[in-house]
Amino acid sequence: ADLRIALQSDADVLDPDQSRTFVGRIVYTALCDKLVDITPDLEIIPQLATEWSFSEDGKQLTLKLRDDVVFHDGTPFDAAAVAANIDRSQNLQESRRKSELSSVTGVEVLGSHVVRLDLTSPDATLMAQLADRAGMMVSPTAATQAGADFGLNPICSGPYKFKERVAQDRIVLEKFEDYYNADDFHFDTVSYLPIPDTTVRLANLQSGDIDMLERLAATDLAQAESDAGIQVASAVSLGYQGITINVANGDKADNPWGKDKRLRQALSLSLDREAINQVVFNGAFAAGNQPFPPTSPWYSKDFPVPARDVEQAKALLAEAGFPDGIDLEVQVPNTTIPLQLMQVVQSMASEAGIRISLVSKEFATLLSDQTAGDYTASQIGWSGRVDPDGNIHQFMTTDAGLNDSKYSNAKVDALLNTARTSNDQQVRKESYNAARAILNDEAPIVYLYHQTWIWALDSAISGFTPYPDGMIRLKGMKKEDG
Amino acid sequence: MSLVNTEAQPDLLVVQDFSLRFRGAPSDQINRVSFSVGSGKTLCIVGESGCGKSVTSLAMMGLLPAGAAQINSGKMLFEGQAMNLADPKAMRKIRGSRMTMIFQEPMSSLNPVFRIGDQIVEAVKAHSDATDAQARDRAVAMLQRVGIPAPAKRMRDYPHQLSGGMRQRVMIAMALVNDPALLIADEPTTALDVTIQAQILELIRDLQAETGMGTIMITHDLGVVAEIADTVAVMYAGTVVETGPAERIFNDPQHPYTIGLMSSIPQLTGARGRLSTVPGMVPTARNMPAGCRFSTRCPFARPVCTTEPPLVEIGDGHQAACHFAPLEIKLKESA
Amino acid sequence: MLSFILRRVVIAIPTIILISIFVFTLQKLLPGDPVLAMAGEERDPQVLEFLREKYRLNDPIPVQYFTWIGNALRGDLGISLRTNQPVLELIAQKLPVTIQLAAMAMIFALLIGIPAGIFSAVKKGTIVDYIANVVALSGLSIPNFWLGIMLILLVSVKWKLLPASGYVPLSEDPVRSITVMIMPAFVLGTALAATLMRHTRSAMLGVLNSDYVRTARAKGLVERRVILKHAFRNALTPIVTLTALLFGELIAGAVLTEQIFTIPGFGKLVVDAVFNRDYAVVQGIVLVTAVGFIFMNLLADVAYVLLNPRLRKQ
Amino acid sequence: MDAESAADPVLSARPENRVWKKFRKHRSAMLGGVLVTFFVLIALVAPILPIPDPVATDWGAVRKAPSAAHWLGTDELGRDVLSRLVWGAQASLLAGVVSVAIALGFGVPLGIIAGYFGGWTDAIISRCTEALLAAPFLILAIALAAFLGPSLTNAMIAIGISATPVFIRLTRGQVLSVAAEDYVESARAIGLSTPRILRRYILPNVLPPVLVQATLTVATAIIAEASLSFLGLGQQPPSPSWGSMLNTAKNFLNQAPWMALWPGVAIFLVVLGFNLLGDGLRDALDPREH
Amino acid sequence: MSDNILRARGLKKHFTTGGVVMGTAGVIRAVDDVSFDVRRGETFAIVGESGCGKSTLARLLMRLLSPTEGDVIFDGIDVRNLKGRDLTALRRDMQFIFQDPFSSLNPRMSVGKLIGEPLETHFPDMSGAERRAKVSELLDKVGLRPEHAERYPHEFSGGQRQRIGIARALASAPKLMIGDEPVSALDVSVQAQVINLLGDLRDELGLTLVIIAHDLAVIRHMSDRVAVMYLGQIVEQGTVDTVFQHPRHPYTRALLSAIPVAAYGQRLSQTALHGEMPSPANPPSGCRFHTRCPYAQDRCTSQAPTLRPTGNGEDHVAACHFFADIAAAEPDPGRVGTPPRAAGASARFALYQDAMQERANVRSGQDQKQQAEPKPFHQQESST
Ligand SMILES: Nc1ncnc2c1ncn2[C@@H]1O[C@H](COP(=O)(O)OP(=O)(O)OP(=O)(O)O)[C@@H](O)[C@H]1O
Ligand SMILES: Nc1ncnc2c1ncn2[C@@H]1O[C@H](COP(=O)(O)OP(=O)(O)OP(=O)(O)O)[C@@H](O)[C@H]1O
Ligand SMILES: [Mg+2]
Ligand SMILES: [Mg+2]
Repeated sequence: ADLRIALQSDADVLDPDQSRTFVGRIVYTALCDKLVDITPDLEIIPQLATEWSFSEDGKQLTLKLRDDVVFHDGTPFDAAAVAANIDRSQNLQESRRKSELSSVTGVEVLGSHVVRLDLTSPDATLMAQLADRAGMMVSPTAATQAGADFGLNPICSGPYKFKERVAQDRIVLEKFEDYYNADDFHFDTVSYLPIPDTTVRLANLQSGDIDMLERLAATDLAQAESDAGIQVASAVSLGYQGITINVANGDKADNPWGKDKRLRQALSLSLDREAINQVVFNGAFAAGNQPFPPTSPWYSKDFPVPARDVEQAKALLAEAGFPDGIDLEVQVPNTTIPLQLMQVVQSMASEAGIRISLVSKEFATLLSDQTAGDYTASQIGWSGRVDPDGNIHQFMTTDAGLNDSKYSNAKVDALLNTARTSNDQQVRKESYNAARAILNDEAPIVYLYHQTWIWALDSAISGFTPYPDGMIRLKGMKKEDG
Repeated sequence: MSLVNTEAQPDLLVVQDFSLRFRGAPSDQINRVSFSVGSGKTLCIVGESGCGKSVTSLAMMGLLPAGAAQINSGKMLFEGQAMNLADPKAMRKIRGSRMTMIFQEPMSSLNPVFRIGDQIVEAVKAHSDATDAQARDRAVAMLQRVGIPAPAKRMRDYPHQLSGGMRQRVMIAMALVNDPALLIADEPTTALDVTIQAQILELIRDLQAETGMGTIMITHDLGVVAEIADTVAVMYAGTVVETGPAERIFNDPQHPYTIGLMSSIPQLTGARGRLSTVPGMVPTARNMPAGCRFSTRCPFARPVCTTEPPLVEIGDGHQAACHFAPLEIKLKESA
Repeated sequence: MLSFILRRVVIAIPTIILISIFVFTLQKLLPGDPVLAMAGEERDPQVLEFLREKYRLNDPIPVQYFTWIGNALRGDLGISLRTNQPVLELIAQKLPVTIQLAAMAMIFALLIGIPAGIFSAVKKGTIVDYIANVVALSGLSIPNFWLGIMLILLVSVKWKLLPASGYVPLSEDPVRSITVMIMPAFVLGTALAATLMRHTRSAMLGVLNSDYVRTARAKGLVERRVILKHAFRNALTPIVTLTALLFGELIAGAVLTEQIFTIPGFGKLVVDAVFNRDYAVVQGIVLVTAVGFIFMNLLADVAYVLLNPRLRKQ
Repeated sequence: MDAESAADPVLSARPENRVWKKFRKHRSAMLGGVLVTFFVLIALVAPILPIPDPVATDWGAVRKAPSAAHWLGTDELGRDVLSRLVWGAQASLLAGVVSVAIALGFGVPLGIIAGYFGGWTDAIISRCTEALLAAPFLILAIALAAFLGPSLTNAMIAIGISATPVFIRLTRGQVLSVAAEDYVESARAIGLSTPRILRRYILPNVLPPVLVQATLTVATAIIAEASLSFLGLGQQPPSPSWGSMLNTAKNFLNQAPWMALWPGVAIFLVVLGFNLLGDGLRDALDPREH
Repeated sequence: MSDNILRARGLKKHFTTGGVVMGTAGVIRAVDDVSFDVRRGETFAIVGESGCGKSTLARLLMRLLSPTEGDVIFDGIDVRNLKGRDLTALRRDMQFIFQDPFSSLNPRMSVGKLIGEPLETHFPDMSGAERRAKVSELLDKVGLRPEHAERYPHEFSGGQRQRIGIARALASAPKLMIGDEPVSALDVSVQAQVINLLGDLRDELGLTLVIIAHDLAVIRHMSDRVAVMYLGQIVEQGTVDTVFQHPRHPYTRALLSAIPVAAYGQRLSQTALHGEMPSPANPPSGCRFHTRCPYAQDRCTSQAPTLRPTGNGEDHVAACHFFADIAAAEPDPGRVGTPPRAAGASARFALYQDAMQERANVRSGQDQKQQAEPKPFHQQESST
């Protein structure tokens, strides 16, 4: 049987070392196995590695590997393959996994199926990285042969192998019969079909043209639920959405919004995040004020989602010297949801005297303006990572890659670095809480909400488990004939 | 000169009291027009531009744009039978077979995208069960007949490959291929120069003599009329003001308009004095004078001219619609 | 005829070069860095810089252009920055789709537009004419995405008559391929049908008054033959010219329709490529569409000559 | 010769009057005129109409069906659809009219120059026209939006520029036939200067079909603004335009069909209005029509 | 008098065609080596079959077309290289009347504008009021009323429109007027009006006229000298009387014999000329007329005849190798006059003339020229 899954957009290049998109990762869950995987509760569990352990100093990670695994091209999976993969991720010039594996200094093949990674320093995020693209194993034979063109014909060791791809139309995978756990996978082929329009995506499911879709629009939830032929599953995502404010990125930061945290606090206070969730997302998403959703263990309970306080916001404005209100220009991606969201924000903020004007830009422009510091405030989000570090470190530490706000605070840097290198959960948690105390006050990013992944499936499909990472794991999924 | 004895035959086409009005016009464009033509004979209709010559002929063919005009009175007898202009089916049967027409503009009257052969063959097949080959043979024969050299080869030509004279000959071939009893030629030579014109007129004359076909020739060139007419009808503003045998019309015109027309022709011999003119222009339907339609331009107009003058017989079938015909006598009387 | 075509082709070359320069420059002027746009959430400055070098994005624009055109002349249109697929392969994948969609839309438009145009010209001023015009104008004014989604909701979801989207190559399953394309082709065709209808109407109105149509009637031909053979054949020239122009537009212009019916054609490809600043892809498509555009116009000129004996060689 | 004047058919009405008269008699053109005038009026008087603020949100009344309080319902942010429709008329009509004005402003002069002078001038203009036709509209739109900001004005400029080639072609073709007219040669024979001939002889005579095409393009431009909004380059939120309203409504076709219905109907009516107007104008200007 | 106002020398105009679409560029020799002189104050006529190059020749004279070869000298100025101001000046002195009164007036301009325009161009110092007065005067001159300035061309009949065209041409006070078939599109009665008008104007203003026509009666009526064209070349030239009485070129003979006479009993006995005019894209070798010439001999197919004097008056020239032989064999075609009308009819025609005269006199208060006796159109001064 064929499983047809509608994706919101087309995947980019199908090379785990080069790829960048969320939908690409969805395809990889079927195509490429990783060293480790996660549970819905974000615990790390075995996949290609059966066991692993850190050395005392946390600078060595030893992994035991499955010995019954072959790549789709027949190349056996072993310790050498792991070494080759790590090497590729670090040294292929096009690789985008370099920073994820930056702590790894060397790979030691200890046995045919035992391997050791040597680290510069303890790295708390490493296991989570290995549970994602950095941990995906590609066939070293194929990789050497194809080089940077590997993505045209990806060869991994997952339960499905690459069959064909027509850009913007479909990516088709077929069952890999030599998969070690082939019996748990019940579809002969899986097709991923990019259908960008949410209404059309749902219509396709309703008309039976597809079996499943990801990212159902929150506003379509009620309708999908009322349709007997459709079941819905959801999970709060790992990411967040917010407004990034330019505090030190070039000349444009040189304005009250960049200089005075009280204005940013006022903006945050002027918003009713729950109402935003209700109006824009029918209440299906989660209001938020931190990089992690309130449901996350990493969420700092000391700073709950603030209630709206227009008076307080006004007071802050007055204190900052703007008793008559102040203007703010926010750039927004030119798509429906961000525009709608920002119009609500606009409307709410105006009651506190913050007059927001929206400039919608098409994403490429928005992104380059944001990196270049050519903005005052920007509505943007982050898709989220399994490890908390992924949601905060690169945004808030000095000179970090994604720190477009150019926020810089030595204390925050120290705290986040500590959290990164400690394997002690308690230490990490406290560091994050301490950093939160500062960031909440300074508010370079005003967090707004956390998306909920919503999947809609044909009701004949069983065995689907929603994960907060938004992936579709095909293991155990079945479709009853009917 | 006619090979067919037409003496005993009734008139081929008789038009009586024919009136027609365009939609929305305040007066009849064609007002009580009567004329007739016999087999083998040629009737010339002359008159100034815009006086209604083409409208009349198109009406006879049932080719006026649908809904554009309404026929207010009159009857038409063709080969002894009354024609019903309101019956498109019956008209279509006659049209192109018994009664055919050639138009003024040889350049635009042939369909530019079809071979002339096919256009003639189509005319044959529209009115008979002839096979393709038969129709083709007839077309070739007809082209030969109208004086087109190498007709079988010419059949494959497109209209633009022919000169104006040749095109007009093709039109004539198309009109004659079904042996019509009556040919209506609406200014067939106006667009051609004199040498070609002479050829065409000779052709029509010959064909007529040969087949006994009746012809209505519409023109405002009196030279052409003198050349070809048996009888002449002079039209002015939708009325027939004078009609009769050609000889009488030329040598003894009665109506002031006919006289004016004749006087305004430059001559090839004699003194070259100032030309006499008919001043003014044909009235349009909107400002049609009551009574005699020529009265606004007539040098003899009197109060009585506000009543419609009847077409009175002067003799030999010569009729004129003027209160003062014959002028030289009547005017003296009234003076 | 052959030399005519040859000359037209020769004239087309500078046009195509001009177009490619124009589009190339315009693209380069767009804000947004292709490498950054593609990087999305993962912006490793080192990798970005490497990619810029690799795709020669740091070269001066004229150098980039000459590199590109040099490769293009050797049949290498470069690769997509986003998916690494060769542009030529992408085009080969999309072209049949686009042509099928455009052709089907055109067939719809012709089947509806021309008869409607003839009919309303013949019945000018009657209620039939009036209704035909209003319907045509509605076709012209309804936005494609609106009509498209409405059709999906009704025909696919409610009545389950036709598949909502997807594309199957004609070679794979002709029946399904055509079924799937019916709705998008219809949506795309409506506005075209309206345009064609109105042009057919006015061309026919002009021709119906002509002398040769009168001649055809004078021959005693039945009205249907007069209109369909004599009048329509002559009205055809402007319609053919227009059809070619529209077909050229269709090849690149079906963006929204493709988006809604998820048809993997040129329109969607070029839109995504533009948004991702996938220059090679945009440039490749523009090149192909320009060629197609010029080819259609060439066809129109040939048809024009064939339809119009006056232009044929003696 | 004065005798002639006696029988002169005195046609008192001046041609302009006659065009207007024919136009007024043209039933569908009048209907078109009424439609367009209606929407123009609405756009003009929007500020004084007793309707809610088009950007006032109401979290309690999100996506409410038409009711006594909101005649045409509310949108996804609880704003009154009727009010947004009325306020959006201005943006949409402007998009239609201004972009066509731009297209006319560039297309007609260039077309005239190409058609009248021919040769190299023509070759250059024609090749550039082709280049413009082959360039994806989107690139143009984004470039303009990026350089000038994604505002309504720039959407109008983008639409205008992209519609220009059609006008160049149309005008050029028309000029080719008008320039061959005897009266143009007569103007040369009289000794008029070329600019004067272009202005007084060519322009007025190429204009009628161009004007008719323009009214058709007004319609296309309104829809193009909708499409540009669909791509996020039209009227900026929260200000309404019919296009952006439709664009948003597209996501709620299931839950709130009225959100899409009304702007759709409005666009249809305006487009219809302009087309009928165009038809009437063409008929009124065409001497063969009566 | 022998003051030549206009001289054409070796004029040629070759059009290339077909190049655009079909690639078969052909050369149409529309005018091929034409020379003649026009004397100040005379009426010079050019006749010929349709398509023989008459209009092209006229446009060359006006410099509406540039000649492929040859010169036009107007009043001593070589017209060929005139530009800008000088060209404007030329166009002030030389004016054109178009064949088609329906298409040669801009339908969107009022008559007043149309006539005022040449005034604006050529007399820029004229005030608005002066100009309006001048327009009224011109309208009056061509027999229209000043109120007509408000109206638009389509409100006029063909004859009236032709008068507007004439008024327009007169506006710049030209010395020479070229009429390209100014009366061919008109029917007889209107044609007579326009012919009279042109004659009057010539007398009154001392204009020189060059008239192109294919109606020989019209030409005979209006002009002093005539040139007969065939396929781009002049084949015969001379005074009207000589050419009409003693035609020497076989083509002229054929033309004259093909004119139908508007008098009963004057039927032509036979077709004057057979065949079609050859295409100017592919003219016959030798004498261009040989393909249709009843007298053609071998020599005609190879050797092109040149214009040479016939001996009938100093100006009469013809381009035929054998005109002397032909003239000897065939007598000059005498023109039979109109047969006498019946007495009543003659009286009627006389009455008509008188009545017309009277009618004109009634209005003479406002229009002097109408009361003049039917002046002989043919001017004495022009005959040599
Ligand atoms: N379809 C029509 N609707 C209204 N009036 C018309 C129509 N057709 C012709 N007329 C008018 O009828 C009158 C007679 O026209 P007709 O064509 O018969 O003139 P004609 O005598 O043939 O002139 P010509 O010598 O120029 O051919 C004209 O005034 C013309 O304007
Ligand atoms: N612009 C042009 N391009 C090509 N050929 C032309 C052009 N103008 C005229 N001709 C050709 O030159 C020849 C002479 O044309 P011209 O108009 O001078 O003839 P004419 O004697 O005035 O004819 P008519 O009596 O029909 O007006 C014709 O064969 C014509 O087709
Ligand atoms: Mg007529
Ligand atoms: Mg001519």
